[in-house]
Amino acid sequence: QEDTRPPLTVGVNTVRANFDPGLALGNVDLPITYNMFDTLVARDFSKSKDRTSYELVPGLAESWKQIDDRTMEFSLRPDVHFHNGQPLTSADVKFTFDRILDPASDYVEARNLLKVIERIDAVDDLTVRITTKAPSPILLQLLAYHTSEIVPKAYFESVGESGFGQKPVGTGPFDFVKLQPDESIDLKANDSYFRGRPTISRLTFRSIPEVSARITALANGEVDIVNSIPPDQLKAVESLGCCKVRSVLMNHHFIQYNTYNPVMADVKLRQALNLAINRQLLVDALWDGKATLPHSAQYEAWGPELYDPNRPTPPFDPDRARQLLKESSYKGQPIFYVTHPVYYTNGVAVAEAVVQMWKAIGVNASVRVDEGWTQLTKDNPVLTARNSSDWVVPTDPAVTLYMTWSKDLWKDEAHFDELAEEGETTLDRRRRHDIYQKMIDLFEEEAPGTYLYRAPEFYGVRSGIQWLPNTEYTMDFRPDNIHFTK
Amino acid sequence: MFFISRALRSALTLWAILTIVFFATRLTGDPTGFLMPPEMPEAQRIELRAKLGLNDDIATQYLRYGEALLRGDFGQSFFSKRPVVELFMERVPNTLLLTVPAFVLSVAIGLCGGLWAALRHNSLFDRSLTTATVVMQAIPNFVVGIATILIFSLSLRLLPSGGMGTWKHFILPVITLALATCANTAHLVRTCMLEVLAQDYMRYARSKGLSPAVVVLKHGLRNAILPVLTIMGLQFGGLVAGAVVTESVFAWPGAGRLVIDAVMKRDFALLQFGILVFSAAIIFANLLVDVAYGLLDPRIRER
Amino acid sequence: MSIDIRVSEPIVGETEDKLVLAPPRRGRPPAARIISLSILFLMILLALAAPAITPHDISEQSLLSRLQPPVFAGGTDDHPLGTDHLGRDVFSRLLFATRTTLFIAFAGVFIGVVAGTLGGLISGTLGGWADQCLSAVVDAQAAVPTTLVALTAVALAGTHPLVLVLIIGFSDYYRYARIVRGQVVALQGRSFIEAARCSGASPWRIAMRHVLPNTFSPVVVLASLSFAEIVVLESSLSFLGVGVQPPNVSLGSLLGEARNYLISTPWLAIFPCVVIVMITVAAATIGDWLRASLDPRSRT
Amino acid sequence: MKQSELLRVENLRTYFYSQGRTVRAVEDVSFSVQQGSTVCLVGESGSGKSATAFSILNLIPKSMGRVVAGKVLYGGEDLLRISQRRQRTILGNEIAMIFQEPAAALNPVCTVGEQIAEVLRTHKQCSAREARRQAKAMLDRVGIPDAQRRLDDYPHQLSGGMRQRAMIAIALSCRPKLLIADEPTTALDATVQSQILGLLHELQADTGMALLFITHDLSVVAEIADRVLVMYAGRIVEEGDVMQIFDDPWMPYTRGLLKARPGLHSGDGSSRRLSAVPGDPPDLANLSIGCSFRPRCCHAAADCAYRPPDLETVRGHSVRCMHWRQIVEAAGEPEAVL
Amino acid sequence: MNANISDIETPETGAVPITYGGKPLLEVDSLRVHLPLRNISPFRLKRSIKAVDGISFCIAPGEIVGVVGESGSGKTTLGRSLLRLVTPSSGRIRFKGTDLTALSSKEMYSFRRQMQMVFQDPYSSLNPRMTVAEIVGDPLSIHKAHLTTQARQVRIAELLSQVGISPAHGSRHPHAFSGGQRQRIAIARALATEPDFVVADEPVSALDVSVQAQIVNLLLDLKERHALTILFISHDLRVVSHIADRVIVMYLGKVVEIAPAEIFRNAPAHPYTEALVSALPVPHPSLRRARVVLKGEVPSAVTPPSGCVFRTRCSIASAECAKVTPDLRQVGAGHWIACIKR
Ligand SMILES: Nc1ncnc2c1ncn2[C@@H]1O[C@H](COP(=O)(O)OP(=O)(O)OP(=O)(O)O)[C@@H](O)[C@H]1O
Ligand SMILES: Nc1ncnc2c1ncn2[C@@H]1O[C@H](COP(=O)(O)OP(=O)(O)OP(=O)(O)O)[C@@H](O)[C@H]1O
Ligand SMILES: [Mg+2]
Ligand SMILES: [Mg+2]
Repeated sequence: QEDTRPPLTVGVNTVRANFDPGLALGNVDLPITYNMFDTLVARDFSKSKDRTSYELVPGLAESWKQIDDRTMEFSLRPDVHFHNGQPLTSADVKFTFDRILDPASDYVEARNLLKVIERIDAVDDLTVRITTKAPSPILLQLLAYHTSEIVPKAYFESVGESGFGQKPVGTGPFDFVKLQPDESIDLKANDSYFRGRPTISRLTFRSIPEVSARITALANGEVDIVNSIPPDQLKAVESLGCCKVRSVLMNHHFIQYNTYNPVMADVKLRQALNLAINRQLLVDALWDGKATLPHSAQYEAWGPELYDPNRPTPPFDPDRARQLLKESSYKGQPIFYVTHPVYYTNGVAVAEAVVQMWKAIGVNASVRVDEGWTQLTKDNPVLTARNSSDWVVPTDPAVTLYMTWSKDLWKDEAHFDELAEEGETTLDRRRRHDIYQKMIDLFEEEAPGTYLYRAPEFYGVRSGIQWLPNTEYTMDFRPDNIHFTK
Repeated sequence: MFFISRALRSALTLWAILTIVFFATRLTGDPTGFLMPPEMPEAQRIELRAKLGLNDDIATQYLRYGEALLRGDFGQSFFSKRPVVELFMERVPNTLLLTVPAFVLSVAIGLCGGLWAALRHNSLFDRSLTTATVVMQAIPNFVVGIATILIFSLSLRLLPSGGMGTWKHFILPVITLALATCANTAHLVRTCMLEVLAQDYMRYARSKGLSPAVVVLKHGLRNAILPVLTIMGLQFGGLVAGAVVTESVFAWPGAGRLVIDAVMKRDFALLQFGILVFSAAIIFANLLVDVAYGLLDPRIRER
Repeated sequence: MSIDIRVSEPIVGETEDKLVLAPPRRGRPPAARIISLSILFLMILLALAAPAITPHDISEQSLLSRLQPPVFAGGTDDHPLGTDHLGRDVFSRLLFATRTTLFIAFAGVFIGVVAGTLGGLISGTLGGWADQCLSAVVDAQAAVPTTLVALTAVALAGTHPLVLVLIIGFSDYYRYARIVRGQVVALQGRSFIEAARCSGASPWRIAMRHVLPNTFSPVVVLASLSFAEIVVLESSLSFLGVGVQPPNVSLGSLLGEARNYLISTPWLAIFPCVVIVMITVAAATIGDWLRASLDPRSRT
Repeated sequence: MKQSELLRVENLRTYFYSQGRTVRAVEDVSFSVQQGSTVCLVGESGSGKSATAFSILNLIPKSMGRVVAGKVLYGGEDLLRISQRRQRTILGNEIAMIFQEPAAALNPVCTVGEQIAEVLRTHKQCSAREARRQAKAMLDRVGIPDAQRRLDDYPHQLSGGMRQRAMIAIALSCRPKLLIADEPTTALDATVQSQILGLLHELQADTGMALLFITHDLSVVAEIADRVLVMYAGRIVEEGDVMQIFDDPWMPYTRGLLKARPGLHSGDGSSRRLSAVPGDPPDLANLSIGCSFRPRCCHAAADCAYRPPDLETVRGHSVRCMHWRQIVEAAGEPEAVL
Repeated sequence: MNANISDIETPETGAVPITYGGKPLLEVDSLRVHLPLRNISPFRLKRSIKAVDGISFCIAPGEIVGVVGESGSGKTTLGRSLLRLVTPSSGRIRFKGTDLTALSSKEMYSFRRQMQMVFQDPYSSLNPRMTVAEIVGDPLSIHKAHLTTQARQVRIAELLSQVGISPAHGSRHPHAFSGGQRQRIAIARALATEPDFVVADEPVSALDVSVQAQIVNLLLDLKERHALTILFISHDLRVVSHIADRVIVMYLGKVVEIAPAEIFRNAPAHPYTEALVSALPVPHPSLRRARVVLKGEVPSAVTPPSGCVFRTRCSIASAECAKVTPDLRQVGAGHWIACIKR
C-alpha cells in the first residue's frame, strides 16, 4: 500500500564516509548513526523539558540486574531484528563489544571509553553477562553511549570493518539505503522498529557545508531541518517566516592552561586570567544570550546526588584580576591562546574576545589559530592556553571530569587523578559525591583552566514539523520525537 | 616514440610529486589529532599512531609505501578505512560532471566573447569585456558561488542551493566554475585573434574575395586557436583547482573536497593519491593539448 | 555585420584634413592608466600609513556594538564602514587587510619573479642536463594545481604571513621560469646574441646583459596578472581555513570571515571584494602600461 | 598599339595612424594601368608601394589606417566606394594580388590545395572536386613538380620559390584582368627569381592580363617593365616609359638610384667605390613641407624647402622636381650602365 | 641509404688551394660542419644537414673574399664556423698560423678580439634594449676592460663617427635608426676591438638600394684604412663581384668555383656559376635577352646527390658525374673549379 508518511531531509555540515558506530563518533556522525542503531540501555530525553538530561531506560535490553559488584546480566528484547532481517541475539552483543575490546582493532577511542569492561559472556540466546575489571558506577551510562551501539555479528563479519562502515546495518528506526559521502545519505523507515513504526518514510541527510547555503536550502524547502546555525544567523532564519529556530544546550566550552609552561605555572596568573573574563558578555554578544554560565565543572544532569547547585558561576572581577596579576610572577611574557579556525562555533571570535579581555588587565595575550591545535604537546613553547570542550554524555562526572582534566597539560594532577580513579570504581553515591566535589574544589583552587559557558546548538526547523533536539549532537527522529502538523 | 618519452617524463614527474608530498606530509603532520576528538588522552594517540604505522622512521614508511605502490596498492584512508582508489573512483565522475561542462561552457563563452571583442577591437563591447575579464579574475570563486546561491536560490528561488540531483543542480556550480576561466579564455582568444587579424594571411584571404565569415573563421580562428589551446591545458588545471573550492560551496561530492578533507585531516594515503590523480589529470590534459596541437598545426607535426 | 579587419569605410565626399589627421582613439585611454596608478598608489599609501590613520585598533572589540551597518546605511560616524561580528571597526580592518594583502601579493610576486627568472635563465642558458632537471621540476609544479600546492603547503607549514608569502611565491615561480626559459631559447637564435658571443662575452654575461632585459616584458605582464591571482589565491586559502589567521587580517580573511554573514550583513563581504577588484584591475592596467613603457620601441 | 585603360588611380591618399602619429604613406598618387601592360612601381623600402597596392584593393585595415581620399576607377566603378559584396566579386577574381612575403601570406594551417581551391569555389562556383582538379592544373602550370602531391602540402613544406609559385597559382586561378604583384621576387635567389620573372612574363603573354609590379630592384624593372612609376616618400616622383626612365632619368633620386647600382661589369681597377645616395630614407610621419628628397639631394636649392614640387609632365614622362631641367642639362646624358 | 657516400668519396685534399698574394691570414682546410637535425624517431639514423661539406680555401691579409651561393648553400654556416660560433665537425681553420678548431673556448677568447662578424639582419643584430653606445661599448668592456669610462666614451664616439653616426645619438635605442644606420652601428661594434678579420654576412641584403652603396663604400674604406681582411658573404652577385678580390661560389655545402673577381665576372667556368650569372636581371631594358634558366629545386642538404652535387640541375651533366665527386682543380691563375666536364 502507499506510504503516506512524508519524507524528511536534514541539512547537516557534512556527511562523512564511515558509519561504523565504533568509529563514527564525531559530532557530525552522531546525528546519523543515532537513527540507525540502538544500544542495550537507551536514554530518554523526554523527561527533561529542555532535553538536557535523560533517564536510562531499557533499550535493546529489556531488563538488567546486578549479579555482583563487577557483573551485570542483561536480558535482550525478543523479536528485535536487524535491518537485514536477522534476529538480535546475545552473540551480536558479545561481538559488538569484543570487536572494540580487541587490542588489535582500530577502535582506539571506543576502547578507551569501554576499557572498564573485562568480559562479555553470552549466557543464552537472549542473555548476556558483562563483567567489569572493577566495580563501575557508570557501566550503564557507557552502555547507553554511541560506542556501544549493537551491530550484527554475521553481517559485520561477512563485509568486514570497512564494508560495514559503508553499508551499516543496525536495529534502529531507519534502514540504510545509500551513501554518497560529502553529499548525502539516504535512510528509509524500518517499519518493524521495536519502538513503533517511524513517522517519516525516508530520512535523508544532505551535506551543506556553507552556512548561507544551508539557510538557503532551508528557506527553499530543499531541506526540512538544518543543524549548526551560527547564533548571528538566528534572526536571518527567523525572518524567513517559514522556519523556527530550536536550540538546546550542549557541552561546556572551557579554556585549558598549559601548567607545564613556566609562565603559566603561576597559579595567581591563572586565577587572574579567569577573573578577567566577562563570560556574560560573551554569552550575550556572541550567543544571542542563549548560552548559560556553568556552576563550575558540573552538569545538572548528574542528578541531585552528584550535582551541587550552590557552587557559584565563575566570577568576573577585573580589579581583583589586576590585583592578582600584580602579585603574580607574570612579567609581560607572551600568552598565546591557541584555537582551531573552525572547529567550534564562535571559537575564534571567543578567543579574540577573551584575549581582548586579558589585554584589558595588562596581559600580553594574543590569538594563535592552528588547525593542529589538538596535537600541541605540553612542551610546545607556543601553547600556553587553548580552548576545548568537555563531555556532556555519558552524563557522569567520571567522564566529564576525568576524561577532561586528567590530561597532560595539568602538571599537579596526582591527587586529582587518585580521586578520579577512586570515583570511577566506587559504587557508593555519597562517597562519589564527596570525591567529585573534592575534585572540583581542587580544580577551582589550582585553576588549570576555566569554564566559559555552556554552548547551545541551534537548529532551523520548517514550520509544521515538531521536533526537538537533544543535548548532544544526535538528532533523534524516532517515532516519539517527530510529528507533522498541517 | 614521442609519446613514450613523454609518458616516461610524466611518470617521473608524478613520482617526484608523490615523493615530495609523501615527505612533506609526514614531516609536518599527524593525522591522529583528527582521528580522535580533542578530549582523548595522549596515550591513545600514541597507540593510534602505532596502529597506523606512523611511528616507524620515515624512510621505512617510504619504502613500505613504494613497495605497496608496486603491488598497485595505493593504501587506504585513515578515516573511512577504504582503499583510496575506490574512494576516488566514486568521486572523480562527479568532478568530471562539474568540470567538463564548465570547461565546455567556459571555452564556448570565451571563444565567442574573445572573438567578438577582437573583431570589434576598441569597441564598447571590447572594452567592457577587457574590464570584465580582469574583474572576473579578481573575484574569488567562493564569493561568486555564494553570491549566486543568494541571488538565484534564496532571492529568486529559481535554483537549488547545492548538492547533486537534477539538471538544475548543475547550473550554479557549473556557471561559477566556468566564469573564472572563461574570462581568462576570452582575454586570450581576444589577444590571439588580434594578433592573427594583423597577420598578412588574413589580408591575403580578403584579397582573394572570400566572405568575411570564411576569412575570420577559417583563416583567422584556426590560427588563433593554437596558442589558446596550449593555455587551455593549463586552464584545465585552474578549473580543477577551482573545483576544489566550488565543490565546497555547492556541497558537490567531488574529488576536490575529498582532497581538501585529506589535506585538512592529514589523511596521507588519500592526499597522496589525490594529488597524484589531479596531477595525472593535468598532465594528461596537457598531453591531449599537445596532440591536438599537432593535429591542428601542421608545422608541429614534422618536428 | 561588418568586421573590423575589413576594409576602411567608403569615403563619403571629400575629406576634411582636420578630421582625418586626428588619429582615432587607440588602446586604453591614458585616463585609465592615471586612475589605476592613483588607485594603486593610494592603496599602497593607505596600507603603509594604516597604523597611523586607522580610527580604531584592528582588534579593538566592542562586543556590544557588533555588526553595525556602515554610515550610509544608518551607522554611526565612529565606524564609517560599520563593525564586524566582534564589534571591530571594519574600516580599520579593511586598511590593515589591504596592507597584508598588498604585502603578500607584492612579496609573493617578487619571489616568484626572482626565482622564476633565475631558474628560467639558468635553465635556458645552460641547456643540457641542468635544463632537463629544472624543466622537470617546473613541469611537476605546473602539473599540480596551485591552489592544492598552496593548500597542502600551508596546511603543513603553518599560516604565518611570511610562510604564506614564500609558499605563494614558490607556487607561482614556475610560470615565470617557463616564460623566461622560452624567451631565452628564442633569443638564442637572434643575431645580437651571436654578436655578443662573437665579441667574447661569457655565457653568464650574455644571460645577464643581453638576454635578461629582453625577458622583462612578458614577465611584467605575467606578474601583473599573477598579482590578481595571488590575491584571489590568498582569499581562497582563507576560505578553506588556512589563509591569514587572526589577529592578522587580509582581504581574503575578511572575506572568509564575512561569508557566514552574507545573508544578514552583506557589506562585510562587499567592501573587501571591492578593494580586491580595485587593486587587481589597477595592477593589470599598470602591468599593461609598464610593459609598453619598458619597451624602448614605444618610447618617443 | 592601341590600349585601353583598365585601372585608373586618382589622387589616392592613405594614412596610417600609429602611436598617435599620422604616417602619410600614400600622398596624392595618380596613375593608370593599360590592359595587358606591365607597370612597375619602384621605390625604396617604406616609400608606400605596398600601401598603394593595398589601398587600390581597399585592404587597409581600419585599425591601422584609412584611405583618406582618392578614387580607384576600375571599369567605371570606384573600388573604394562600391559595396562590400560587389568588391568581393572583383577581388581575387578580376584583380588578384601577390603578396610580398609568401611565407606570411599563405595561411600556415591550410594546405596549398585548399587555398587555391577556395578562390575557385568562391568565384567560379566549382564543385570541390572540380576546384581541386583545377588547382592541380594551376600548380602544374606554374611549374611546381609533382603537383598532385603538393596540393596536400602545407606552405611550410614548400621552398621559398615554390611558395611564391603557389601564390602565383592562386592569383591566376581565376584568370584576373589585373595582377598586382608586390615584390614577388625580393625574397628569392637569383636563379629562382629569374624563373619567376620568366613565368610571369609567359603567363602574361598567354592571358593578356595587366601587371602592376612592385619592386625596389631597378634591374628587375629593366627586365620586365613597360612603364615605370618611381615612388619616394609616398609620392610618385617620376613616371615614364621604361626607356625614358633608364636612358633619361630626370628626377635626381632616380638618377642616384641608377648610378648607385653596382654593375656586374663595372668597378674594376682603381676605385670600387659606388656613388651612393647619401642620407637615409625619410620618416613618413615627419615630412617637411618642401620636396621630401631635398635632404638627400645634391642639387637641392633653397626654394626646394618651401613648397612641394608638382608633377610635371612632358611627352608622357612626368617628374616631381622643380629643377629637373637644370639638373639634366648640367649632367648631360647619364653614362650608360652596362 | 646513400647518405654517407659523399663522405667516403671526398678525398682529403690536404693542399690548400691558392694562396693569393703571399702568406695567408686564414687557412681553411677540408672544413665540414654537419648540423644535427632533431629526429622524429630514434629508430631512424641520426640525420644531419651537411651545411658545409669539405671546404678548403685561404685568405690573404687585406683581401676581400666574396662568397656567393643560393639560399641554404651554407654561406652563413661557413662564416659562423670560422668564428667558432658553430663547432666544425672536422677540418682545420688556421688563423695567423693557430689552429682555431683545437682551441678551448677560453683560448678562443683572445682570438675573438681579432675576428668579428657583421650580421645580415640589422634589425635583429642589435639588442633592442640597449642604447647604441652600450652596444658599441660592449666588446670594449670585454676586451678593453682597463679603459676608464672616459676613455671608453671617447672610443665609442670615435667608432660611431667612423661609421658616420653622430656620437650624439649614442644614447638612442636601435629602433630609432634606419636599417642602413643600424648596419653601420653593427659595423662599429665589429670594429670596436680593432679586428684583423671580419666576416660580413650579407651586410647589405636587408638594406634599401639607395643605402646599400653607403655600406659597400664604408667597408671598402675600412679595408683601405685599416688593412681589414673581409669575408663578404652575399647572394647578390653584383655586389660581391664589385667589392671582392676573389669570389668563392658555393653550392649545397661545397665550393664549386673559386675565381678572381674579373674572371668571375667575365668568364665563369663552372656551369653553376654560369647559370647564376646568367640569371641576373639585365641592368638596362635594352639588353633584355633569353637566358639560361636553371630547372628544378636545390636538393636537400641532408641527402645530397651522389658525385657532383650540382649534377641534378646541370645542363652538361653525364652519367659519370653521378659517380665521381669532383675535386677543386686549378684551371688558371687563382682560378679553381670543381667540375669534371670543364
Ligand atoms: N600599420 C601601419 N601603421 C603605421 N605605419 C605603417 C603601417 N603600415 C605601413 N606603415 C608605414 O607606411 C609607409 C609605407 O609602407 P609600405 O608598406 O607601403 O612600404 P613599401 O614601400 O611597401 O616598403 P617595403 O619595400 O619595405 O615593402 C612606411 O613608412 C611604413 O612604415
Ligand atoms: N642551427 C641549424 N640547425 C640545423 N640546420 C641548420 C642550422 N643552421 C642552418 N641550417 C641548415 O644548413 C644549411 C645551410 O644554411 P646557411 O644558413 O649556412 O645557408 P646560407 O647559404 O647562409 O643561406 P641564406 O642565403 O638563406 O642565408 C641550410 O640547409 C639550413 O637549413
Ligand atoms: Mg611593401
Ligand atoms: Mg645566410
